[in-house]
Amino acid sequence: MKFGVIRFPGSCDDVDALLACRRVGEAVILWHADRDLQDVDCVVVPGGFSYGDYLRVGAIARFAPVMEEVAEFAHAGGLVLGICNGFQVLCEAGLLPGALLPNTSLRFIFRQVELEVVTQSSPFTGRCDPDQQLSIPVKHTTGRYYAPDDQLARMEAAEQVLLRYAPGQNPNGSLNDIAGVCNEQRNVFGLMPHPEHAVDPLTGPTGGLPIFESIRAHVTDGALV
Amino acid sequence: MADAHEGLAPVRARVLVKPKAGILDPQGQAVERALPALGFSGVRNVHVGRLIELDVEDPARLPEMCQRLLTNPLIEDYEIVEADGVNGAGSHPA
Amino acid sequence: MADAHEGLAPVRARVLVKPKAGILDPQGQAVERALPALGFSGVRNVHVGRLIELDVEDPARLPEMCQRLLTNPLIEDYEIVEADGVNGAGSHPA
Amino acid sequence: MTPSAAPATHRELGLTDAEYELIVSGLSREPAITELAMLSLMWSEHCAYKHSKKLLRRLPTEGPAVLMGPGENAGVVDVGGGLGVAFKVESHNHPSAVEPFQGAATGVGGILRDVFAVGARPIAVLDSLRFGEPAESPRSRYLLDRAVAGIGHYGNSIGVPTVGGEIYFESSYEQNCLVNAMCLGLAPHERLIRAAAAGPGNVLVLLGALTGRDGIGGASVLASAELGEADEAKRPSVQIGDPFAEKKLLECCLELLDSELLVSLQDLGAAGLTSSSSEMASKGGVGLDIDCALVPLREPGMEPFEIMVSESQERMLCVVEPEQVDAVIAVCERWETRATPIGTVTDSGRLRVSSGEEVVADLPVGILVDDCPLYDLEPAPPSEPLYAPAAAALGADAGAAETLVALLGSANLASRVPVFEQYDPVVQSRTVRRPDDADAAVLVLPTGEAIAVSIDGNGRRVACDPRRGAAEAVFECAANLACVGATPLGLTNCLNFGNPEKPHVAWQLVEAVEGIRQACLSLGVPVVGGNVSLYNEAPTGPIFPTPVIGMVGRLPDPERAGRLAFVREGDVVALIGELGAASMAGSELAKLQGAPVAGPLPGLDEDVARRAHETVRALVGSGAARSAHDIAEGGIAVALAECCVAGGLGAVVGLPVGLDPFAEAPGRAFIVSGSEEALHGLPVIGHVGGTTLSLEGVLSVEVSRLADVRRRGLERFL
Ligand SMILES: Nc1ncnc2c1ncn2[C@@H]1O[C@H](COP(=O)(O)OP(=O)(O)O)[C@@H](O)[C@H]1O
Ligand SMILES: [Mg+2]
Repeated sequence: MKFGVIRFPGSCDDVDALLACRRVGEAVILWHADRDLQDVDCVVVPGGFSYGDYLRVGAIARFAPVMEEVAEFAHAGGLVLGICNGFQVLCEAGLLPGALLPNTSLRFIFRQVELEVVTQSSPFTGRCDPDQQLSIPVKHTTGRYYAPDDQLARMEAAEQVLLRYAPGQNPNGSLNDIAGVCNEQRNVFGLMPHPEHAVDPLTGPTGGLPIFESIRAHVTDGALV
Repeated sequence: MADAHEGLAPVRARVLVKPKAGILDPQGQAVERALPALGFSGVRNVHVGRLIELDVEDPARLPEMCQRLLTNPLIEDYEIVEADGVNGAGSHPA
Repeated sequence: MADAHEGLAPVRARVLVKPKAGILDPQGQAVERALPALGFSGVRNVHVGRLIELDVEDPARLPEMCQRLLTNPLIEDYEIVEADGVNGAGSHPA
Repeated sequence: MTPSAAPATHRELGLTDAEYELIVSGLSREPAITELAMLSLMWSEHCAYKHSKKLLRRLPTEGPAVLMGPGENAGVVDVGGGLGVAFKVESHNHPSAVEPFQGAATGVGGILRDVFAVGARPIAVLDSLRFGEPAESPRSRYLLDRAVAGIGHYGNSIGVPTVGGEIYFESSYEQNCLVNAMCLGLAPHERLIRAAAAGPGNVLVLLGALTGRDGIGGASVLASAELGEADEAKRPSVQIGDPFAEKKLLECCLELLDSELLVSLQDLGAAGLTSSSSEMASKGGVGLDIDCALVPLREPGMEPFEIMVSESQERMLCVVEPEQVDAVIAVCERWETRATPIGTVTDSGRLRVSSGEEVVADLPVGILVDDCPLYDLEPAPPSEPLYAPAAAALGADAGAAETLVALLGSANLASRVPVFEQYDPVVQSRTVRRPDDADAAVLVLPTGEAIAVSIDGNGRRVACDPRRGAAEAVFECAANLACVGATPLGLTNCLNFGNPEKPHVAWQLVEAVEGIRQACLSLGVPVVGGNVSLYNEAPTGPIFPTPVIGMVGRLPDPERAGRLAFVREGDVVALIGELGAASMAGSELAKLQGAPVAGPLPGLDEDVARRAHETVRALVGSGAARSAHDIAEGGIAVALAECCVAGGLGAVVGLPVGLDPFAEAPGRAFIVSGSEEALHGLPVIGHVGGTTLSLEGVLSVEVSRLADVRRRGLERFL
């Protein structure tokens, strides 16, 4: 299968995402100013500080030419994974519900956190062992997930919350310990933790790998959602 | 529309952006906590938001700018203040 | 001094904080660059700062609060606006 | 040219009358305003190294791995596979004291530019920080909080991991905090580039940010001289870092180099266009004509001298062949980075600056770069102690357990997690050992091998005994590298001292440099670069003399990179190296007891120490040692406690007879753990296991308690 990792000016974890994707498939860089998605099966909107995160995180990146294509791609059912800043961009773009607010600590925080897989029924968690916590690092200043109560209730009911911080691990004050959510169609997924930084035993725990493997499995074996 | 205004003297405008009521505002809380320590008592309901100042040729487009770029309707309310006073507020339905 | 005001009806005040003139304002530049791409032409001199809203029993102490906590005098100027209009600005010597 | 400024302006610009006379006789005329501004900065301590240059010549700079040594923007060592690692440490002390967040942020931005100026992609940042006592000084807590936030802001935003650092608190830094930042970069040999301008007729292109009145600093007196009555808007302003702009500038410069479009490249740092252009011309033995009216400005109405000395951040200068200019501009547009031809290379050997038609400066490059007089230091050891002892925080009668707890909970030894949690250590996917995993950070290279890096310097020990204290810092860096299995390739250093015109500070400087020199020679580690920050002095006296050493090493197998934590019950604990000389002089315990800041420090048997390093390197490299940790501040007791806390395991140890558990002799001895077979034949002093750390007949404390005090020791101030 083929991943496409978007590169905005100010993307930082784009190469990391590329390397992680290449552990399970092909992967190419998609330049923010180009509209060509190069027939990828999954678009990754990576972490970093697109456009410096000025004004509001993700606020300016969402208007990049490539993002129009990503929106179409998503509406047509294509898989889109947003990591950290990518999650923020997808929320700003309206491809995912909710918004991300400053950490309650008001500080940037890097920490290895334990995540609970809420459900396997998504293209992004199909290969995650539900009884296995994932150890993945978070690194952000603006990761407090927020959605209005009624919307949150609908999301929980529809199992749109795919990942939660394990009890006592919530690093940023996210509502309901939410670490990652998908859209109603379940083909767009955003999370604050960085799975691409948890795929290589040489550099740390490998809790991120199952997420990339789930995507590959979904695309290649057409594993059921 | 903007074209119609090319050459017009631009208006200095301000957009005041604040967190929507009811959403936790740790920045405001931090300020509220810090003040007494410095000997400033009697301060309440502190909220921290954003100020955007700009010269705009066509002020009529400001609300649109606010809704599309300058604010996030889900989490923020805004108020537009032109050099000559308040001329519009926006509290988008969440 | 504040004590003298205990129990008085607090005043809703706003502090508008903006980058000092001449100081690099990357945020303002970013917004100014972004707007034309969204079809908003004719926007200039964009600056992004902070808005602080607070209920204060003794508005007379606001300038002091600004200088000691709410703003960074080295790189920011501020303006105090009370519910009833502008009542003070501060531009600290660098 | 505009006639010169008011008489004696040169003094306000920091030039002595004698220096000004030299300038006048060198030019056979009075300098014009713009010339005076340029010369006063180029002849400043910061640019000319007036009081340190002669001394620095004593440092050994040769080594088999050295690809670029001192003199370039960053030193470069060969790490095999056609790759070089560039690195340098630089101070941003004063700006950080004025505005800690932006000062520290722009310090990181500046050192990153030095590294990509030689064609290397920045792959890691480290920081070395010094503040006053956090328990006593709210200002020091504020400086710590903001400086750390600023470093994180820049490094995290630009996507370079912050993989290590060090922080010490001493009241001598109360008025002069130290913020030193180190950066490492990676480059294929063929991309390495020097700053020397070349090729008369070639074009000088300014890259990056607009030029504003940022950090015009000293030269601002000219602003007032020029403007007459004070004009607020024209005052120099605090430099604001824009990591987003630098990220684009960085990618842009690397792409320009990969496409072989540049003849030479140079960052703009202190003294802005003036120093960067004159350094490029001097190194290339050429001249430059610059039209400063072509420089894109952020503010209207800037004077030529302001443009020439502005320290606006995120700018680079490059030399381009005329036929390549369009290609260069095209690459820059792709990265949304401004590229403006502002001048040409000439064979005149002069730096000629015009503002449109008007010539505002016409100086021989030599007078800017070479002619500033170098001063001899007049060192004299201080007759009485320079530094007051710290207030006693621990009674002399305190028991060993109480003492260990106090040490681990002290701001200098407590866990750095509350600080490192604000830095991204993993971006770029190279980080094999993060802060707290091991004594040095380890980064895997594209070749499959790895490099290790450590930064170290203990001002108090140098204050006690400058020569031995500085040598210890070099040995301690090497010891940190040994703990992960790495062999040193080279080092960089930042000399943070007081006023060198004072004999006792001059003495500290001379002695410290001699200590570094001897340590480098005995370890065979060359100095490839560095920085000097002098006049860190308050009315109350100078800072502790603080040479900060950053050392880079190489290890063949990242899978085998060492860790410091005890990991397995039943493993034996061995003591490698000689601690016989260890003493209380300059120790953390001496500080807690309020003892005088006085030496002498224990002498160091270099051969014994070097052999200990080799033994540990071998044990780690072969996988025989499951953990390795050097014994430094707080002595063997604290070293053992750190191994226990890191692994959540206890240990039972019998100390060698006569060894004080808290005596210090850094850089020469280690705690390693491993299976009995693997460590067979080594001096075993105990074993790993249980939930308490017991030093037989000395102390016994629950590891959970040690972990708890260690965690809270710094956290409580943030
Ligand atoms: N303490 C030192 N040891 C070795 N080299 C040094 C030291 N201080 C400065 N240098 C070298 O002198 C040159 C000028 O230093 P500096 O002005 O900091 O460079 P830049 O202007 O590029 O930041 C650099 O090559 C630097 O490596
Ligand atoms: Mg340089």
